[in-house]
Amino acid sequence: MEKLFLKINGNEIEVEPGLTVLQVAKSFGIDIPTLCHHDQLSPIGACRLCVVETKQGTLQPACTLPATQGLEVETESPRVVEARKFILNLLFAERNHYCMFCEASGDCELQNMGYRYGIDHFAFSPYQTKFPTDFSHKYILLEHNRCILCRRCIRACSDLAGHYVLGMVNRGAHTMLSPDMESPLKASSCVSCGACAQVCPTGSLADKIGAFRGKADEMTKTKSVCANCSVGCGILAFTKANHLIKIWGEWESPVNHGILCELGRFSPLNEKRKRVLQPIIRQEGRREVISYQDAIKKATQKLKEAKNPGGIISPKTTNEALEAFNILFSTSLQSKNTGLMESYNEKAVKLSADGCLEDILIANAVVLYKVDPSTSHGVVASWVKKAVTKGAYLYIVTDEENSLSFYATETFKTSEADKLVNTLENSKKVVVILNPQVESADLEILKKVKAVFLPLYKSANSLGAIKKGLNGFFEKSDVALIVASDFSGDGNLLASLQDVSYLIVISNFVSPLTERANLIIPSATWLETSGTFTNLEGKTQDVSSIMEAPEGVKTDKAIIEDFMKALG
Amino acid sequence: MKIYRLHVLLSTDSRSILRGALEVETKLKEEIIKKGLENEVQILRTGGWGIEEGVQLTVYPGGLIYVINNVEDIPYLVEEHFLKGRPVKKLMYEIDAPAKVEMTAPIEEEIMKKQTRIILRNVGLINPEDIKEYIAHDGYQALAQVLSTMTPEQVISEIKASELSGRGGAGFPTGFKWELTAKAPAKPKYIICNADEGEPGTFKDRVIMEGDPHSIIESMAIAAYAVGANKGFIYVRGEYDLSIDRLNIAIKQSKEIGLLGNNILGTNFDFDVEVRIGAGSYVCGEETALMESLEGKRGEPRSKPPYPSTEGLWAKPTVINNVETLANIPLIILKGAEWYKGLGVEGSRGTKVFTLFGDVNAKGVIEVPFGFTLKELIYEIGYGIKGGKNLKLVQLGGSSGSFITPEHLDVPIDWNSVRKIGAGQGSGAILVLDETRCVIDFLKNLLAFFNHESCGKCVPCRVGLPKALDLLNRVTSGNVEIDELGFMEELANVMKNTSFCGLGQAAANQILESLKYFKSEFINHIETGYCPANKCGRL
Amino acid sequence: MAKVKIASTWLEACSGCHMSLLDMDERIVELIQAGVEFTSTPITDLKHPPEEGVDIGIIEGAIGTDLHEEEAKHLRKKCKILIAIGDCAVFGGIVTMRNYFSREEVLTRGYLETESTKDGKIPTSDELGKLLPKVKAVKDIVKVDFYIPGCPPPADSIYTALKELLGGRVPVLKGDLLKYD
Amino acid sequence: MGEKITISPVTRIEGHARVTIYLNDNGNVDKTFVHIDQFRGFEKFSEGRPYFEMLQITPRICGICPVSHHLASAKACDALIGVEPPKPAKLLRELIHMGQCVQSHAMHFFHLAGPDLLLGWDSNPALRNVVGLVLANPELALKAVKLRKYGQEIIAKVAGRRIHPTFAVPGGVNNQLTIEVRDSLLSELDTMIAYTQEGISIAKTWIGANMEVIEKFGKFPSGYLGLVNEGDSLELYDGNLKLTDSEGKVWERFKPADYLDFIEERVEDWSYLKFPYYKKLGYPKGVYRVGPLARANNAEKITTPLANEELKTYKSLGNGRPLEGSLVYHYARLIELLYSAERAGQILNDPDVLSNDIIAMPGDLQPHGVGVIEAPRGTLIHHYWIDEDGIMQKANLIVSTGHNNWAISKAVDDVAKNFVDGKKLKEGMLNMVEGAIRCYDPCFSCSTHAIGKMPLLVELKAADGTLFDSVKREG
Repeated sequence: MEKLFLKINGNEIEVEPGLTVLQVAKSFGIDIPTLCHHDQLSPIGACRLCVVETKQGTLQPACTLPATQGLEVETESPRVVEARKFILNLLFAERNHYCMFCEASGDCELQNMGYRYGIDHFAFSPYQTKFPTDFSHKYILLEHNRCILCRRCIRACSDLAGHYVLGMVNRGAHTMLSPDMESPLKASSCVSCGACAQVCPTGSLADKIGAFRGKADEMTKTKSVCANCSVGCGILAFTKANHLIKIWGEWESPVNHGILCELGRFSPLNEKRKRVLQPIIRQEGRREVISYQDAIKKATQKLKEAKNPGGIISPKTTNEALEAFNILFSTSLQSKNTGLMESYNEKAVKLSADGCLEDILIANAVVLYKVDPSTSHGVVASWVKKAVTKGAYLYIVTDEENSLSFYATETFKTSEADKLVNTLENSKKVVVILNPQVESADLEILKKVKAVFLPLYKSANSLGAIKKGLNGFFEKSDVALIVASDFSGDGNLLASLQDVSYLIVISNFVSPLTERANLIIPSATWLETSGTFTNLEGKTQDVSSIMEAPEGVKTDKAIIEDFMKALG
Repeated sequence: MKIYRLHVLLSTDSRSILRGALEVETKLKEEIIKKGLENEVQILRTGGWGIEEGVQLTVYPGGLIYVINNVEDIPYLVEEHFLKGRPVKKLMYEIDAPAKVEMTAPIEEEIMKKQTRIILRNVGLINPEDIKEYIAHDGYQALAQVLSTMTPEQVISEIKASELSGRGGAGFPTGFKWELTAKAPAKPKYIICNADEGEPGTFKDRVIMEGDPHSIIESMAIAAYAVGANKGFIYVRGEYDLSIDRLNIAIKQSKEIGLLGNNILGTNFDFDVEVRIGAGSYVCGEETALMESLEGKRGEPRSKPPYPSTEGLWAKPTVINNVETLANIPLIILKGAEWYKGLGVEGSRGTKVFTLFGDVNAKGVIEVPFGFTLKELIYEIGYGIKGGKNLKLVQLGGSSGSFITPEHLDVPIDWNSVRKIGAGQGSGAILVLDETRCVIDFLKNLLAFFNHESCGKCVPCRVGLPKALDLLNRVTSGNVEIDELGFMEELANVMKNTSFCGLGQAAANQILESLKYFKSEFINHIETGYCPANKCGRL
Repeated sequence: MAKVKIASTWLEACSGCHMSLLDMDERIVELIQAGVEFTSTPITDLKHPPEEGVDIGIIEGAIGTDLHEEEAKHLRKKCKILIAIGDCAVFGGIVTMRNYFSREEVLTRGYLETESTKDGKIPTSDELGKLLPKVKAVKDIVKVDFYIPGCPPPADSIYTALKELLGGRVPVLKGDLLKYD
Repeated sequence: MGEKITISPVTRIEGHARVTIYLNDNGNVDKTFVHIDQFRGFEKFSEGRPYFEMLQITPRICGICPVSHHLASAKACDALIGVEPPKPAKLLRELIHMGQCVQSHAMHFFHLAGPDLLLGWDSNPALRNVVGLVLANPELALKAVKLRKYGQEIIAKVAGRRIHPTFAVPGGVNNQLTIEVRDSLLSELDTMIAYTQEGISIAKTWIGANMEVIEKFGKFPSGYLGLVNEGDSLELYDGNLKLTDSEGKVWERFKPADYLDFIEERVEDWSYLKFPYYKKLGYPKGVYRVGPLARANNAEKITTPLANEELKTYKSLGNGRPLEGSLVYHYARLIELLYSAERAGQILNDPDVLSNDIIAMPGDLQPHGVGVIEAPRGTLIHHYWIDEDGIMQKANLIVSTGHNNWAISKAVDDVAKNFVDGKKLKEGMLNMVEGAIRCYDPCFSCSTHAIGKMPLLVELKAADGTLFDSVKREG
């Protein structure tokens, strides 16, 4: 391609074609201010703050102005600066910007622009009109008084996350951001993915839980991977004083490109379960706190004495902990009696060869096979919606209600699942998203479909565990060790432990499982752990410890290693 | 084809309807049947002449205009004129000119005497709901000629040679526009007729659509052939019920006889047209906003480039032409570019339809070749200022247009001459204001209109307009300092320089021009606390 | 250096800006040594600016009553440079939130409806300032020469502004000196 | 009808305040009014806001004790979300409250009221101010500045900034204390306590020398309201309310949340500030005072040793009865200043203060919540009602100065009658009237001083209110 030569602020520069002036400037380290623009979103040229002056003397928005041959622009000429100041004055005068009690103060892009351009007072009269405040949503505050109508949220909600909840109603000065055409946020089709709040430049869409907990630059930011399902979304966690304040989607992540779901973004902030903080032993019906060393000693002694030592591990722990667990049993305890807290159909696991989440976005047809990703794998649901919006067909096989039914081209009862084969006969690029716990009969049908298969494993490291040969509970055991992470232990698990006479549980939280345990050892949560997870696509990603574990609480891996040391 | 002895054009624009046009129609029909004239007198619904009184009836032949203020006058009118052939003087429209002009002469002689009707050639003459009448007036001849004897390239070069320019306001050469789309590689391509005539006071497109809908369809088909499109949309302003009805009737009739659809006139050219109804947003007259709206999105303008020629509707190459522009096409094809170039002046070929309104004696839609001066338009065709008052200001080109002060009355109205005085003719609206008008009151109304129509996308327009209105309200409530006029100018300049689309820029222009030509009037208001025109109430 | 006389007042405000002025701590002494004479201010003040006027007038607070209006106009007359200090003076600040309601609604809540009020009534004595229908910024009443926004402005901003003015320069508040919250 | 003397402005109490003194025909004081001349409507305009913003909105009521509003609001919001903050959070909140009390009390005694006491009521008004104090006792003045600064520094270092900090949040606070900050604050503490003790000895000397003035200067019986902790120990952050009568007998003990059962407010036409009283006795029988005097009268002991010793001295002055003189407020205030500094030390030395267990997870939203704290000037009550989403429906605020409104008027009336002679009007007399207000430290500027002559407007009014003549002395 032909190179373009242009001049920015008098400096001749050479660029590839196809870029905007804003992009070119940025790549040369020239900071052109923007408000409606966001790097992840398509430019719309609405706020006009990024205007630059051309050689011809016109003011053009840099975000939408293509860099063309011979273009000459000034990015901070006196005219540009005056226009920007005036536009800022208009923005400050439009709604009610009371920084002194705004959650976003300090992190607000509008405020920063005011500072940058030295706005020391507002050219217009004081505020007179109150705009609505929608406080109905569990996590997100929608404060119209602070909205600058930049539409970042709308673009994030629609273009990035595929939900199409937010839009504009009315026009001109009466334009209002509105969920589902004037519904309160709570009653709208909002799925609480929070992308809107992440891109909002002001305090208009703010996260309620993190409100007034501090400014972004006072917080520690850690990149990690979400552990709430097997998608493995990249996250950026904000912590302060070892408290989790907010979670953002990591824009750079190849898995989720910055999009999260309610589980990933908000549930960790709302953790109310009671932590296990000290090792506890139950003897003669009494519970006693014991030292960690004593707990290890007691546990290993029991395991050593066992006839048939068994182990079950959580699919939410790291590959490194799984590895250590396998060695503990195979080497130190010479036992093959190990299992996983989840069980999958091995055939379903094998069905998926090299499917990846990106395939959904380019699919012509998507099948949801006995699975509803909305509540469990939100980003997958997001991707499905995006695919459908782009024109893909969606087929759902289910006997229950599916939250994506609205988007479906056709819904089949499970008894008519075989109809899929004919329906998809002529489709190219088919993605089948399935529940990996399906029956073998289902797999017989699916085998006939030419498609990419994506089994939605439940947990962050389910696939990692399966790959290490762990799947399903063990058969029988007298002394069992359960590395539970935050699993509480469902009825099936508890039932399978009936024969266990001595149960050792390594757990994050107090649960029915710890109630059943003879010995409890506290463990660090995934937020306090470093290592790797293998997501449903088979990508192995780094997990970083976001917070410090409470004093004396160790990670699964460290505890298991202490077991091994004790066993020699 | 049925031949009527008398054609009665009944004004059924919204204002006429409010004044009882439908009652008049019912009564007329009743009386005509009573007198047994139903096979002799045809009643046609049309728009009005812009006369701000009564319900207007234009009777052909003769072109006499009656103004009906009372339904009770109908029996007498039918009896006297329709039956006995004696025009009823007391019901005739009188122009309130210094020398009272009685419209007793045929309309061609009085109102049409200086006009040249190319675009409006069929308006008022044919029954717009009957394709046969259009065909009888050489309709679809041009399409037939194009399809049978011309290549698309030839069509484009003919249009280019005619120097036809867009009548929507910008005056972009139509042939060039077509050529860009024809050359764009992407497919499919689209033709859009912009019939979202939202300019207050302007109704020339409506007159065309109501009076000659087939001319639009024929032109679109020609354009489609020229650029390689097979689908067209007419985006009509929602309030134009009658236009929509008549366009739909016309489309249906054209399809029935194979002038639309597949293999038109036996060739392998396929073309179909659909009418789409706008929701009454001024900004949707802007071509990219119109396309957003057609796509089912919020009607807000897009950034340009890319231009519609290469990335228009659904990001496909699109020709978008105004109603009036399109109406020229068949005659250019039939009579040739050279003939067409004989009309108008250098740089502005052909005729232009103007809507003349405001404080002028004869208001309405007029068509003249380019090059008439405003003086001629106002004082000769418009019979001068009402009540013999002096002219204060002409707003040329509609709400978004420019101010023309009396010293520029001799400037000919053509693209170049108008541009030289820093103005534009826009949609061809000519609003005449006499000396008793208050420019601030006028500006306030204009800005209120823009404020209502702003789409809300960009900051300068969305926020600037209400703030400018606030300032103006403070001027008229005597609560402003003179130095705030400088601030108003600053505000207008920012709006003009940074608004996303023409709406905000045009609104800012109105402020700047008001301040440029009439600053003393502002100062007068502020200093004396008194509106010289007594329009602003007690300050 | 010639003496620079300063008068300050507060109108509809919380006094936080004057507290921030005091938060200059020892630097107040420095300013006094540099030629500042505080006349009617909360730290060493007259009740009204001296008859002959002052060089710098400082107003904290918005215009909420007729008395505030009078006082702002009076100080404007008496000073050469008028500084609006703090968000309330600069743009109306938090107190303009009462503009969302009518004056009567606000008074009714305050004096008739509050849960602890018994047999309330709205005070109307002539001795009290009358609430304006809407709270205004100082610039809406009188010309303001310089603004120090913030709620309250940092002591450093006030110090810098005064020091620059003393040196005959027009202060430019940038970086950490310009704050809105 | 006699003359009217207007002292305007007395500068302001959360805005303007002015005093009008009506003289009878003999030139003696007939009656006085203190007009509190500002109303901003926080109770109304906070409606519709999310509850958690109240912690930032309400401090803007007062820039002198913003921390008190911030914390009262935080406590009300704790109640709204149905949680009790963890101990470290409470310690940190109390710590900044102690900083607030140190700075506010120090400023009041040394900068504002001090000149009256140290330089004399009718000393040269041109020097009867902090500058005069600097001239008279530069060493003391510098200590005063440092003491105030220390209080502000506690707030700034713990909560981020001096005025209107964002620190407390519903359920706790938003940051933990670092060892560095703790140590830096502790390093100066002993010096500050010493400065405070110096102030106390000055006050005591002054009291000893001015017993006669104290007796005539706004000394009257009233009830007393304030928070107390276990064993009726002095408490500024938490605890329960104790309301006693003029003899020190307990009228009521109640939980802050139940204040509406015990307190009512009355509106007088001539003031924007309401007049609270003990509900069961009605107005004016049930009037009471708050603030340092009330708290010292209500307290049986203080949990810090030096202040407790001082309280014993205080108690001995009244022979077991509550002290009533308005001027005694100054002494009580300094005892509290000492307590605040000592208490700050106790908190800083508590190992839990460094913990990061600083916020509790919210529970279910409650329909309403009350937060009560002892602001430097007295009991401060915030009461919020929210809807199911957490949007403010109503707010009721009774600010400290409000409780003392009646007492201020009474003190002014007393002082005017005892010290103002309409026939031989002297500036110093009017200064004493203002001094009566200053005892209650109702707000910053009420307690400030004028350099130069007191501006004075004497108006001669006819019975119908028309003005016959006026004499004006501009300062």
